[in-house]
Amino acid sequence: MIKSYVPIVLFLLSCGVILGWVRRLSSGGTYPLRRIAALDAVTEAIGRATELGRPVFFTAGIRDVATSEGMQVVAGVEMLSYVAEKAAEYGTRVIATVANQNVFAMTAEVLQVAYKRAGHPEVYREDDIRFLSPAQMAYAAGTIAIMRREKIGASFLVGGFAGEAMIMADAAVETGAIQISGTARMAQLPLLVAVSDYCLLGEEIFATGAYFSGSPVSVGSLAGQDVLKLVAGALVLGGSLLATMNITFVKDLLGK
Amino acid sequence: MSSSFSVWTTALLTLGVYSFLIGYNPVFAIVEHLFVGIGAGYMAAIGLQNIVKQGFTPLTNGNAWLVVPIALGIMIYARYSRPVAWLSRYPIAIVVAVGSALTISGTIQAQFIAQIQDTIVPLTSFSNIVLVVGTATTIWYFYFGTLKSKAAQQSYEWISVAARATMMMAFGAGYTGILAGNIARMVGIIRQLFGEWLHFIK
Amino acid sequence: MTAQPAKPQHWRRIIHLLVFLSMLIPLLRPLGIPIPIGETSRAVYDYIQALGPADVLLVSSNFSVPQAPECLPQMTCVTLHALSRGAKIVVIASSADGARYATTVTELAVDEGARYGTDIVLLGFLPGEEAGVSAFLADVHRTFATDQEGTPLANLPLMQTVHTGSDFKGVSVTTASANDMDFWPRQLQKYGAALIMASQASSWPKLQPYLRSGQVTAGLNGQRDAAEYELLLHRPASSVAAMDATSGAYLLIVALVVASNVAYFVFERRKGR
Amino acid sequence: MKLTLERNLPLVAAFLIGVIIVVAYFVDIPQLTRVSTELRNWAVIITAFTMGIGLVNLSSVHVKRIAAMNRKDWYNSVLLLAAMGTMFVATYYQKSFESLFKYLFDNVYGPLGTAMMSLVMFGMAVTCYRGFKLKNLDGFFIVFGAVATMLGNAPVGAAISKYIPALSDWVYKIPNVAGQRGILISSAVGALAVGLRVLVGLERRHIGLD
Repeated sequence: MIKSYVPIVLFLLSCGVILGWVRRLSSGGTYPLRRIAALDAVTEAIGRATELGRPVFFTAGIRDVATSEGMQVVAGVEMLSYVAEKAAEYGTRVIATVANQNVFAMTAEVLQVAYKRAGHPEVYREDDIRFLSPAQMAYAAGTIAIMRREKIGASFLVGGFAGEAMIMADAAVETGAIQISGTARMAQLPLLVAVSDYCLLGEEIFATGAYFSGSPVSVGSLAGQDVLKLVAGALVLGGSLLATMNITFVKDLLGK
Repeated sequence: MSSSFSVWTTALLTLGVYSFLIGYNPVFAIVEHLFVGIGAGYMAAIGLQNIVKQGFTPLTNGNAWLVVPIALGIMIYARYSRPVAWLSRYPIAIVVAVGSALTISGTIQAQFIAQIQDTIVPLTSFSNIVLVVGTATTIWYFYFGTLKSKAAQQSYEWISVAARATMMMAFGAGYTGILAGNIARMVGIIRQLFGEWLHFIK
Repeated sequence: MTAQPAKPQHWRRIIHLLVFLSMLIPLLRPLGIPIPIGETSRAVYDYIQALGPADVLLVSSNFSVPQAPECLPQMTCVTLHALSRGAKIVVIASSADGARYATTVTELAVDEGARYGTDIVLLGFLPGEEAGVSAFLADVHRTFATDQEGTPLANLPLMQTVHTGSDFKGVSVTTASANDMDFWPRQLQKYGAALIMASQASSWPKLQPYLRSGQVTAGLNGQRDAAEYELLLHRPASSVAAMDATSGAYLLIVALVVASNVAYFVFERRKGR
Repeated sequence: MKLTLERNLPLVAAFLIGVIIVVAYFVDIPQLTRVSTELRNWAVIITAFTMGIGLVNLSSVHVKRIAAMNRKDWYNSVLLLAAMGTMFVATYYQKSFESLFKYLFDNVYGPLGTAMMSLVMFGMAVTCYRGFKLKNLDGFFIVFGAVATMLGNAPVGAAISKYIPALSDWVYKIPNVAGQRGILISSAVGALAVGLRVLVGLERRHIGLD
């Protein structure tokens, strides 16, 4: 009935570590975070767009939420909510394009919450979230056109992208916008790193909530993630050291 | 030069897209609106086919459970009427829940355990050392907490140098891979334009 | 901060033009740079070469229009090569677009003399990605009642020997989807069939871990390996013809990197100091 | 805590569905697997319905533009809506409009996609000139990785030196794999955490709750 115990045990332990840290911070613990340049640049980018009197652009990519890469899009939409909050404080408009219909529904909800929190619920306009279509390149074509037509001042591409990311990022850069991007999709990271002013690498996109809200839930979860990464790195290094001495215990255990 | 209507359509639309390289212009605007329209229409039709094929047809064949997702699907439209707008929370919550369940169950095995296991190799060659150290430092690079002791901070500095070097080489290699695909596509387009359309390439 | 208010960037136009020319010129006037055969395409070739008349190869396609220049020749080469060794072929597709190309390849094979129904069968589109493949490998006849054209599997001689994943000697997946690279090894594990993966070049780095671990027996990397395979089969086609243009484009890109650094170290840094 | 239809129950429903899928992944009970497959199928059906609200948004933006009667580019909005309708009908009733669908797919939709996608090539070339500078260690390593593999990938590399393909192969197999794995493993942790937070209802902005 149970195929293998190792993944289950590891899965439950991981969940336990994360939820344990969330609990710990919720009951008053602290966990100071190091700085991430790309996240520090967010406020700066919104500020610059405001100075230029141009809108801020955001898109969370083409992936659907109901897939195993969906959490990248969720992370992207979460970041959008903080960007929108900040932009509303500055009185700057946010334009978002959306490729996937589920993401569209989410984005609409998230933006309403964000503007309410910023104290400007009246800023929300459904026309500023543009659904284009899940057809990849049609989404890209529509997006680059909107970037140019609206003369955007800052561009955020954070979420789950496919081949269209480069076209959009390059168009934004040529428009003169500051480009902040991020994804955990390995196939797109090389392009985004090369073309953007700032790029959130892999896991960093899942950390935005903790940096912007500082809520115990998101910071606690980040602390739990840190523990798991320390363990993962130690397993790789320690397992290999043991393997060098012909002890393959760790490798065998993981293969079970 | 070709006399086929289809070849001309393809060629002109391709040139229309390329006009963006000069700058945003009315021709590109036309092509862009056409494309967004076609794309949305295509995807809408596929979506409707899905509703019929996976929803209504099996439902009429006796799978009564499908009433639930169909009802949930209709509930999404509650957002247009304020008093019942909360109904649309159900379908979104469920779709996102399916995504998160797929993520958390799939990643631990495929992305976590399998990848760690594959990286455990005896440190008997330069390549293996680079592989192991590169992987471990890259994982540790994403440590988000602050470090208290001076020694820990210094070792993090070194870890981050090794990690960034590894990642950047990976990005360089990845860049090439993406480039290769684009060269192949571009060759295809040039063949289309200068071969099929203008007959310059035999 | 690099961002500035938009102003015409003419150097961009020059680079665009150079990109176009670097590929157009070699296509108009081929240079004929020799194409050495690499280890990767050789490994796939050797695997297919070892197949015999008793073996059935499952060929799956999952790519779309943009990847066709790379993937279609890969799939064509593997299929025709296997048929030439006498092996039998079952063709499926994991996407609607993939099914269009599966049809193309099957028709080509039949044109080249393969007998439909005995040498090759086209089952068509298999929806459901991983779940679909998992169900298919568990019971072929339950997932497909008929082939793509609607002929019942019972009327196709080849399908009488194929019931589960264990009946395939090997599986060749030509894909543009990174997900395929994750789930095919996983699903195929218990059936013991060898896995050949042909991919677009941008997915090649992603395939490396699976090649290293042996879960994927061999793989083809984009147009480059398709060209090498075409040469190995002595039937040079579109991929071989594209190789000079490829070299031209790479040389241009490398030249741009060099030029950019020369410009940076000679002008910008001096200005900055 | 009071269970309300508006606020808590969506989260409870989501949690239960999520747990079923997770358990079915780890534990092999045929009935549960069937339920899990069914639930995933639900997501597909709901997603298909959601398409409608996307289309409402797209259409309303363009209908408003046409209705405003003061825009120079109103004809583009007409074009968009007409193209959407035509493609919808041609795709949905493919059997009746076979040649129209084939024309639109093969000569409009396909080539537009390919042409758009090839813009990546131009962007990449520009980026190589603009961004691949040896300003710092990052720059050095990304340029090294890129140039080594580019020359290794094209026949011209082997023509320059026989060591280039070997170097390129090494970059692909060692540092590339190491970097990818490091990012993959750490982002698996991140995705796990976000997924978990969503599932247990700690993250709920996406359904409009704060």
